[in-house]
Amino acid sequence: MFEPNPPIDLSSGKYLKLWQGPQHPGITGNMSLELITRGDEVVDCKTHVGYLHRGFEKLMERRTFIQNFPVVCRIAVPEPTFNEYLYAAVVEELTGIESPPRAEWIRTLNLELMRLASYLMWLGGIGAAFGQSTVYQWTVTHRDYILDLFEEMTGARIYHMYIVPGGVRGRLPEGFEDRCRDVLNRVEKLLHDVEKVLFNNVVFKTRTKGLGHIPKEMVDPYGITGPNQRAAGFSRDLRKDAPYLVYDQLEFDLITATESDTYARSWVRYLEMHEGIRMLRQCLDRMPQDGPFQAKMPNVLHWEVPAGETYIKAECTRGEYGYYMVTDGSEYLRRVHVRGPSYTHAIALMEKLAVGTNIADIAGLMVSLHTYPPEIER
Amino acid sequence: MNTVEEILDFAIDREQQAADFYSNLAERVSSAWMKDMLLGFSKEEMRHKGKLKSVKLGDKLLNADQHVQDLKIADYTVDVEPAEDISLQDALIVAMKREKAAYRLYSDMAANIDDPELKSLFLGLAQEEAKHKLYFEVQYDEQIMRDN
Amino acid sequence: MANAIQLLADFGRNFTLSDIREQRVDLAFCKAPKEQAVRLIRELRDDAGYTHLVFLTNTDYIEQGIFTLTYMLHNYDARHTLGVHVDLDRNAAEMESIHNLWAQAATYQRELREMYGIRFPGSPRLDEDFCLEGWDQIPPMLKEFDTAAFSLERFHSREGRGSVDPSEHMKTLLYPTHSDEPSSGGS
Amino acid sequence: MSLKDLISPFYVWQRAFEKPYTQKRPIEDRPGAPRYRGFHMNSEECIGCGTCESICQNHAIDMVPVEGLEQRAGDSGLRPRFDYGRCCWCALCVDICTTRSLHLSNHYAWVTEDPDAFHFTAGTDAMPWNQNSLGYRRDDDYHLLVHDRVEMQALSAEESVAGFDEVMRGYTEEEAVLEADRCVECGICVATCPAHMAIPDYIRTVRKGDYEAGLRLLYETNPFSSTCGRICTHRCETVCVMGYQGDPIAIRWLKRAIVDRVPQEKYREILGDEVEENGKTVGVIGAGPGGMSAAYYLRRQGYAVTVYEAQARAGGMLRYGVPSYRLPDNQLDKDLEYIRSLGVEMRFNTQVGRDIPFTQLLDEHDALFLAVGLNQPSALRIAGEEHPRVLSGLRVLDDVASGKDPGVGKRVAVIGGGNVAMDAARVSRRLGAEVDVLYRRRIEDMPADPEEIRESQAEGCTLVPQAIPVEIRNASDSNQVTIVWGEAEMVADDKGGRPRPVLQEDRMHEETYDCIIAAIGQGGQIDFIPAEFRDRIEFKWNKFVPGDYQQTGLEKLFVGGDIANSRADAISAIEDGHHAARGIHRFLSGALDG
Repeated sequence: MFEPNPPIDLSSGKYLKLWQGPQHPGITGNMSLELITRGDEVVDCKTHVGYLHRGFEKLMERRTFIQNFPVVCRIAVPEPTFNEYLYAAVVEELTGIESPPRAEWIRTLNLELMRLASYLMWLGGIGAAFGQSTVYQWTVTHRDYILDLFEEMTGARIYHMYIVPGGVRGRLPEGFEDRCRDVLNRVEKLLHDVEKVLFNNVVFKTRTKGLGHIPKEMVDPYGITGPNQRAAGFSRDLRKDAPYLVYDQLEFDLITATESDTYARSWVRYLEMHEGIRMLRQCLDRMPQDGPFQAKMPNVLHWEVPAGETYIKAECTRGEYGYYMVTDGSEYLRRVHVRGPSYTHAIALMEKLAVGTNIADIAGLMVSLHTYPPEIER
Repeated sequence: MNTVEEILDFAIDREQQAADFYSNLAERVSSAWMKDMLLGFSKEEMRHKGKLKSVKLGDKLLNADQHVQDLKIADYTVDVEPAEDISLQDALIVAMKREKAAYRLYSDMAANIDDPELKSLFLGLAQEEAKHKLYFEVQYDEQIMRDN
Repeated sequence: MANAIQLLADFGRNFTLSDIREQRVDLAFCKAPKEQAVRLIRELRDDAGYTHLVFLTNTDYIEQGIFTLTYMLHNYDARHTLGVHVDLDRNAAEMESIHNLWAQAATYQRELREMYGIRFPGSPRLDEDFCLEGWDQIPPMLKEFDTAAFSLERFHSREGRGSVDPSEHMKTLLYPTHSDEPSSGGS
Repeated sequence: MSLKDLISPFYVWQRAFEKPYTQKRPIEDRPGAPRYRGFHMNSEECIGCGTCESICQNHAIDMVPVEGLEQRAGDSGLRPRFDYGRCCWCALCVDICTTRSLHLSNHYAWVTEDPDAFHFTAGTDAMPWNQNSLGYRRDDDYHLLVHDRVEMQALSAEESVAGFDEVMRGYTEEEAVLEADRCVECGICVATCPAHMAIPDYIRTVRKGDYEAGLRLLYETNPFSSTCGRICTHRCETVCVMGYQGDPIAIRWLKRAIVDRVPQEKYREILGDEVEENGKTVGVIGAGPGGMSAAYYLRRQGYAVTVYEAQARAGGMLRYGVPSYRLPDNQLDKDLEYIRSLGVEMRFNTQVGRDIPFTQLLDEHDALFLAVGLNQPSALRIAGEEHPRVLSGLRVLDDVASGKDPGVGKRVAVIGGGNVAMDAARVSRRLGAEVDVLYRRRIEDMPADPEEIRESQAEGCTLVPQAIPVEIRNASDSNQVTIVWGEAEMVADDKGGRPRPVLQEDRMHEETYDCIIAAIGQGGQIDFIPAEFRDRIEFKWNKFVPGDYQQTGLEKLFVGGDIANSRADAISAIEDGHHAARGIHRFLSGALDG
């Protein structure tokens, strides 16, 4: 499976080594690509990570179960909520605590809002990577509207620390639903504008179609998940295949494409944003107005989780996000492994796809894979 | 007793007698503890005496109108003999009753006199005694009837 | 998936599987001997539909002197996840590489080499730094690596820090003599 | 390429004149959302329990003494100091705060050139946001602590009045672990416990199921753990931080949970008490909790200990004043027998002053510890008191404890509102009587333990508050007795004491009973100390006033227990005994002079 690229003799003078990152507008987060180019063509690519390594998994081994709850959100900056949810879910499964239905609805609302915000930022990124920075201005502004919603719901814009083992940390603020609907309407309107300006843009189309093609047979051997996989024609989505929270009660369509290039991946995400808005509206319509939003908890100060192990996954914007946890009955976990889709998308896949592309397309290719370095390094 | 001076001297003398009463009893008891209590009572009476002496030099007595709480404990306790093996409870009863008797005495004297200055002096002395009684009643309430 | 257990029973004819445990209907675990593990995983991938390597990771059981690798495999059609455990001797941790089975496996193996010191002979770029650059300590994910001690030694702390225990504080101020002196020599 | 693809991008102009969403800081202010997790605020309700520090995942909080802050019962006098170099504003400290004093304001901008400014004590340091009314507060329906106590199985009122079986049945192992789990281990209670027991530590042993370690911790400060696990006045629970938002931890019951699971035969092995004789002798007067506690700790230090007890058995008020439905005999014996097993010499039926002179004891021993307790019932001292149907509460309890029938009859009036009165009433109920309890003050003023009051009512005793007895009369039936009582009005005490009842002579009542049980209070019997020592011993009313280490001015004499402290409960006596043992050891080893 692993086919190394042909050896390159740098001293031959035919090649140029070029570092892109770790600080680069075309890189999603802090990581770097070590590119070997011949003229404009990239002939080899190595991904380097570690710039954001904080050793989360290790840190979590020396914190109690409640103390880990503020830590996990930091593993994916633009999308902390998935970490919060998955951490809560593994702890709940291992302790047998069941989060109440109202909390499950609030969590779903949270995750889909997060997905929308994260996609907005990505949409800006893909626009900017192909010279459409206006789109970036628009989408980041609209992401800010969503962050406003998070701020009033959770008390923070980025690191919400809201989904806690046992439920959520508070009820929805008064009038939240109306303000949320208003933001959804604005985002929906924006998406139509973006469709005109970006997706129907001849430059964007020309540059993205055919770029970074992932053959269908490469998907499983490279561990490719999420929109990257769906754009290659796979009807796989954990919200459908292994429904969690209240996804089995929501109506939404699974978006796929067949071209499996940068344009197709972008288009899949674009349509998924519409599906997200559709789900969010259902959440708002059907949100339980009363009942508990937290399960009965033990004293969290010396919370001992029974010995066991489990793996729980969720469909985040980038694909399969999962938490594998091993406990030994003490107040500390023995091992947690955070499985983020970027791990393979940004390294094995990127290193493969970059070869043969043009330097100018590297940033766009990278963004089209939608990766976040902190979930690689953990 | 027709002058303020004479009446105060009488009252001072009574306090001295009370102090002597307790110190004499203290001499007779065998236990360190009751001896200490009774000498304490005696000291209390000497304090009263000192108060009256300073009234003689111009200090004010309690105002006759001022309310002094009457807990009425002394009214319903039985009389006890001040014997050598007296207990703290009985010593307090003796003390309450003595103060009550003094209060009666001055009240009666006040009732039988017309001179307004002397009348108010007697009433003032009665008030002082009522206050002394209250002190012992409160101690009885606290130390003896702790659970009641 | 009821047939996950059945499947493992079938595989059990050719492999020595132990600790088979069903965590959920869609998640099971089993343990395979080190020598058989890669062959088992290959067969699971090729013959049983477990085509997706979800992740490869390690758990340190320092008390027992072992590492336990976990190969998390997923079967998309059956919607079933299977965790294959492999115990390694902690003092001579070495495992056959699976970089030929999945492209991302090399990265996992490189990480495990860096974070736990486990060797995967033949795995590409195994000894290249992954997250850590210029690391001069023992592999940091080992249980014996104390992150707090490391950070205290490496970085300076803010001055003026220091906490007082409430009950000790109250004791010092309110009842300093009410404690037994440490008993000396039997009395 | 279609024409549409060329034209469509120009749609971008549509939004050219949209107002940007950017904030013009610092010209424009944008307050955080009402729930925003901004900078810390701490209100006066803080008691310095340090639970915020325990939960902080990043060691951003130190508990520090604050100048000018009074230390008092249930308040450590410490306050949380925040290091904003480490804080991540997760607000777990707010969620866990036991008094709900800690909040976050919605203030989020703070600019200064001094990095050390970001290290401050919330609530006491002057901060611009201290008056903010908005910011993150814990939702009422969200909890990280368990506020409800695990109730203990108890006999029903019907079952309990039917006999003398222990009413409280004890926690099961599972219940004990659940209750122990609620503890936040702050240790605020330790200062309030008269014996300063290692409460959080032994609660932890319950949680971990390590009862042997628990027993060792208990015996460090209290050799009456089985007893105190049942009838302790549990002052600790009054300051328990869990009481601010829910029920305090059932500390007393958790102590019992430990001793109930360790058989007495294993005590010696578990506690590892070895006695190495040191050749000195100490006399202990009174075999109650104070005396026996001193005996235990002295014996551990190698002193030859002789206990002089007027009664035929040890235990003092625990034996004769506490009925077996609260403290079964075998539980008291469990504690006492272990102490005696270390080789304490007991001289029963030996009343100092009557059977043996005080001065002889003073001469015979290197030191004396006196803890004779309050065993003399106060007399009513109202007319008619000598009536044969007027009994003393202590006598009734004593009779019942010794297996005698006190003969209370079918209709009983108990006078008093303390534990002795409650127990006399409850004992009478068990003997089949109808019981009225006359008390001079209000029910809330009763000095009895609240649960005693509650249980006596549940068992069918009628409480008659604000009733002052004034006279006892003969009834027409010579086996009965009539009491005259008057109603009381409460008047405030202008010196700050408890409100005092004043008889209303126009509202008198008369009632006839089979007997009247007087339980209005107890005094001490310390007449045996000769008058010659008066100058060297300090008294206040009916109590000793000991100096440091319970020592009196008569250097060899140490005093403790009800006769020497104002709390007059078992746990205080136990600590007095322990503390006197420390003092005697220091005195006899020369570290403490007179």
